[in-house]
Amino acid sequence: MIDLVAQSLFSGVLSGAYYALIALGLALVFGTMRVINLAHGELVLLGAYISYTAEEKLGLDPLASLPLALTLVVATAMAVYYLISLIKTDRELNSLILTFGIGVILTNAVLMIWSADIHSTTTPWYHDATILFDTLFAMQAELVFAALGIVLVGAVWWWLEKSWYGRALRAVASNRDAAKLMGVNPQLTEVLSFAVSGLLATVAGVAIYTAKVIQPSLGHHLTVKAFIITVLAGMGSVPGVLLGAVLLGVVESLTVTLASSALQELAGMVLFLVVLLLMPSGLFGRAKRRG
Amino acid sequence: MLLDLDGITVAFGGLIAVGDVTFAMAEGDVLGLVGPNGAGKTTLFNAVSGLVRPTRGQARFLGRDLVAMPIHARARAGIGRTFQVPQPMHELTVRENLMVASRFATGRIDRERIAEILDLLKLGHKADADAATSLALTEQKALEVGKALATNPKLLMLDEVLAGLETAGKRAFMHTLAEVRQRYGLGLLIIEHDIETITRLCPRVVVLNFGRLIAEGSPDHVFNDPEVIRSYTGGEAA
Amino acid sequence: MSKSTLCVSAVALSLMLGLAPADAAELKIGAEIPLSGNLARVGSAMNEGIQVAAEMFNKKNGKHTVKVLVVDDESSPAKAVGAVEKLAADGVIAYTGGYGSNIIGPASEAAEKLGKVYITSGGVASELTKRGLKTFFRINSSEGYARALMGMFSEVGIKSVAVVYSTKEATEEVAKMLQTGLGAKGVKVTMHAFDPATNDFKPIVHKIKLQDRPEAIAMIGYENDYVGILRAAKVLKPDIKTIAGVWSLATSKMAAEFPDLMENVSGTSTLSYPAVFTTPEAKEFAETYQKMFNKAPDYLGIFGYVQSKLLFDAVARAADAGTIDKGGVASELRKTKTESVIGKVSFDEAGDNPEFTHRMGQHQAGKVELVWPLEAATGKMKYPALPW
Amino acid sequence: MNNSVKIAVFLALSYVAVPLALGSNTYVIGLIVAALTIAGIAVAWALLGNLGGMVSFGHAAFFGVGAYVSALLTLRGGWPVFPAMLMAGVGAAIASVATMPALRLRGPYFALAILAYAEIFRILATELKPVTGGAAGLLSIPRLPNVLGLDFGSKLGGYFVILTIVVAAMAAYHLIRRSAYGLALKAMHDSEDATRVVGVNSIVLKAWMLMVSAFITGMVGAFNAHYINFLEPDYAFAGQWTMLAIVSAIFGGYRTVSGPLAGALVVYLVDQLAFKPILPQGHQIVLGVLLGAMILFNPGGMMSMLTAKFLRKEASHAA
Repeated sequence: MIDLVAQSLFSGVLSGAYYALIALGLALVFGTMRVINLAHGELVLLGAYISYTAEEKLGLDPLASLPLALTLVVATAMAVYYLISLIKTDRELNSLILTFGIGVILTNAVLMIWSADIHSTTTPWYHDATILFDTLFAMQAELVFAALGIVLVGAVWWWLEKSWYGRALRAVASNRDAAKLMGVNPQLTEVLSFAVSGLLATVAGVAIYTAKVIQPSLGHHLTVKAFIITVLAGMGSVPGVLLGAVLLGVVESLTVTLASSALQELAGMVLFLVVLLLMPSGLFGRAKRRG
Repeated sequence: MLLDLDGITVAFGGLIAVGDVTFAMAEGDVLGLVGPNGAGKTTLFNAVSGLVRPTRGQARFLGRDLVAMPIHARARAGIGRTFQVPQPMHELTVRENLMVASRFATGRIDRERIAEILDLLKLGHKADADAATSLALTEQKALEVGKALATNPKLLMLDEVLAGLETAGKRAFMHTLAEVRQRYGLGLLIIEHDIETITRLCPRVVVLNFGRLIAEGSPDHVFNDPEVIRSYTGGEAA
Repeated sequence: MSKSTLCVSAVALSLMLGLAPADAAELKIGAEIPLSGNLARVGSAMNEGIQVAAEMFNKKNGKHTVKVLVVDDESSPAKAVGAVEKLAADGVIAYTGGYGSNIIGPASEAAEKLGKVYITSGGVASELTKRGLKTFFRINSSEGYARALMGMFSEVGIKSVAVVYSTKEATEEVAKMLQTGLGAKGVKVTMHAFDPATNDFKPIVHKIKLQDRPEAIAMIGYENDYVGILRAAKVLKPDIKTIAGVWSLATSKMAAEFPDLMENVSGTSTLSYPAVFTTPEAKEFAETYQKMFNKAPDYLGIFGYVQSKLLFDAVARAADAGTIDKGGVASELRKTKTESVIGKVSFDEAGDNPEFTHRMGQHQAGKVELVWPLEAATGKMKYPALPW
Repeated sequence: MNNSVKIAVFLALSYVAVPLALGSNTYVIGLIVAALTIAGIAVAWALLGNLGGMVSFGHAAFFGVGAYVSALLTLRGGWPVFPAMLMAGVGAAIASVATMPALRLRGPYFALAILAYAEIFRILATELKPVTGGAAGLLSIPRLPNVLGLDFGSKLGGYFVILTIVVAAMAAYHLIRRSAYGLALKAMHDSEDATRVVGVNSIVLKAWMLMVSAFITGMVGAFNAHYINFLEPDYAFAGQWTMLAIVSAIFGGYRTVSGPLAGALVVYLVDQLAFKPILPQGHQIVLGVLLGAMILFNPGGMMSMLTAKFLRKEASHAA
């Protein structure tokens, strides 16, 4: 039993780091622009499919396909930002509907270009086992991307807290007009946060293509997971994303181990609602979401 | 007592916006609430109308405990208020604004009273115009008062309804307020900056500074109080 | 993109046919099938089999020809009903096609209301044949999948099995059949349901490894689930003797896409890969398929072909007897008793094919060998043998 | 044209002209029934969105609950179909009570919290096998009945039933909007506080709108169950129901009563008749484009655009 729970916790933490990778971009844009990008999961998926094509056609290792995937996904993210910037009134809700529409467009575009077949990397190294302390098992890919997830969360946190750009971003987030008076160009900072979110989506996409199996309908599912984590984290908290993601991962895997895998999604959703309804600022956040 | 505040304190995080304020009003009283910017006057209004919850203290209205009462219930109990920045209900006409207030605060739409209020506030000719787009500032302020009156209040809290009006307009509005008070026998709690206005309207005044009540009494008495004078000059310097 | 070009031409063709004046000697058959939506891939594959059946029938049968009108049901139950009705308006005699029990259910009820035969191989739920429909037929069923899997397990004498299954309808049904069927034979069965959204199977496989300690794992899911389970199993290496699954597993596609994962894994299969066709009919089918679609047929194409061929034959017999309008197609189909490319076919009162038993194929060195039943086998089952 | 004439023309067209002209073409009637099903959800969605000021991404939750309630009452409880459909509305409204804690949440949070509820309901429907039949779903759900010689189980009968549901929903939308409740709800859009201090209990009003919206959606779900005679969790709680309704309501204009209906008819029929043949796979991409374009360039939707044009024309005639 101890072995089971230990492995379950370990799997949950690894899943959590991978979830954090998916959620970080969404949380960043949400924190800085108050915009929930419902096409974020589709951007992740786009990154995954580009990585697939690069491996299939050019024989590139998934990690080596990052520059190519980055270029295309960030460009797409910029296009999404441009469309959001066209919204004139009630940006909070209208952007929700707009990005929902963009998600539908991207999902169907992926379906048309890559068809409904499932794909995953064919480089076997990623799926080889690593065994820690004789009892904890993981795929190499999971370890690689969990590490990458933690590093990126740290990098984004450092960027927001310490760098000048990050401060400008936070200034815009808390008060757009006041930030303008301080000589910060809100548009520029928002473009930047969207670009970084595109970058994070790409890495997450490559991670999914490598460690999991991709198919066109996955995008929406990823967005929902990312949003759940953002809520758990509380708005504006970058370390919260990692902790919220790990919490979700652990709750899911413990549900599988102690109850049934059939209830795993249910457990995640219930956790989400409980935190949403009972903890007005998330587990680690500052801002309230009641109104 | 109409309104009875005992040790009301509102804290936002570490900031004490209203600190331990105690005073009372009898039915039909007119009380001025003055103090420099940021003294906590509007926050006190919000605490009485329910938009913020006091951190400490007791508040009773006609003997009923206010603290646990939701916002809408306070309106139904007889507390009406205006907002410093007029908040006309968009997409609604002036008359519809008053209808909403009448319907939800009293349980039925009292069309006669609405017509009377519109008349009193000289909004009759704009009754069916769009409230958000077709009113001048004076009219918007009048509509604020009208909405509050339509709730059939026993206490009307006016948040700087006279600010921003030129002298003639101010005179006329003060006259209207006096008429309103007479007609409906209301208690009035008035936030106002202009000392002359306050002196003319209110037999009794309460002064707040940095959230604390620093003086209370007749306008003559209060505005000659050295602490009040200091707070005003200090306030202006800041 | 060739698939969508095909779909476009199929739809265009059906539109043209719908507009063309009816030819008296021609028997119109409707194909209601998913060409878009989440079942697009399997639907397109089945449709290829249907087209091949029409081509072969028209070449051979001098007296009658068939014309197949195709309407896409977009993988949606409501639109499948719409498609059945549209085809009826275009004057079809009967329907072939359908994929997914949830879509076939309402679509076949619509066909029943219209008094027209509906034959399929895309829905295996036993619920479908418990409705008492008079015009519903299918050539396969969940039992056939469960029987094949159980047959293979008992062939090698397995005593305990862990069943890992998706909470979808068809998967859950096959899993339950395994549970009762294997249980009846005294095999110890443990059940592990998973949500279709599951992507990390390590906790489940670990439970199996440490708690169940079975001799075999049976996977009842879909392609992405199989990949996830096999990867988790490769990492955790439970001490089992064989790992097997059902549909979409012992396929050429899986062999090509995931060669390192599939070795020694078994799944239900009609054909070996590369396919070895022995009977003359099967050979002709494979040749025609190759000519029309420039590729080797897969199991979906074969099912589509068999169901359509049986239907065409029955329609032709009913036309000869002049009973098409009097329910003749259904009664002719009920007389069917034949050896087909997928084995014996006959129909009981409910329209089910009680003879249906799937075969089992095993991935061996990039190929799929049929290993069960022995009379159909093209190779010997490797046992005990695992992908790791 | 004044409003009552417009309504009379609309009713005459939909109850008399359409059945007479298209009644024999079951395929087209089938498409229209499907479009009206979407329209029903879209009206309910718009009512909540416009009056309640709440955008929901989980209306499939109420659709699915309604469908299951009605199907189970008729299949297991032996209820007649029409009363069961009414109870389905009630059941969905009761289910909406479970979602009411979410009313305290701000816009986007509410929208996605409802989505979580839809997901939870779907999983519950899958897991509560003894009641719902689990993933296998329910087959052979009773069809709409024969009443006084009218066969509502036929295509055309189904058309009349769903049309009546949609018309009733639009009437409810219109009446609520015109009432004092509607005025108060409208007022809440801009300043909820200013509305509350005149005695409006905003949470209760929003809760009512959520219940009305859920009731309508549940009825539509029940209709669909008896029309298709089939249910399974993935189908009953499919995101498609929400997605198509949102696209329709936004496209048609969700601040107008007629917008969601017009939007559903245009979006669904154009999608099915024009785009599906051209793009068999992925034609929903067009829906995404329509949705995005409308939000960006004409947030008022098609009906407000048409009305504006019409008014301009009338004005130029007058001049």
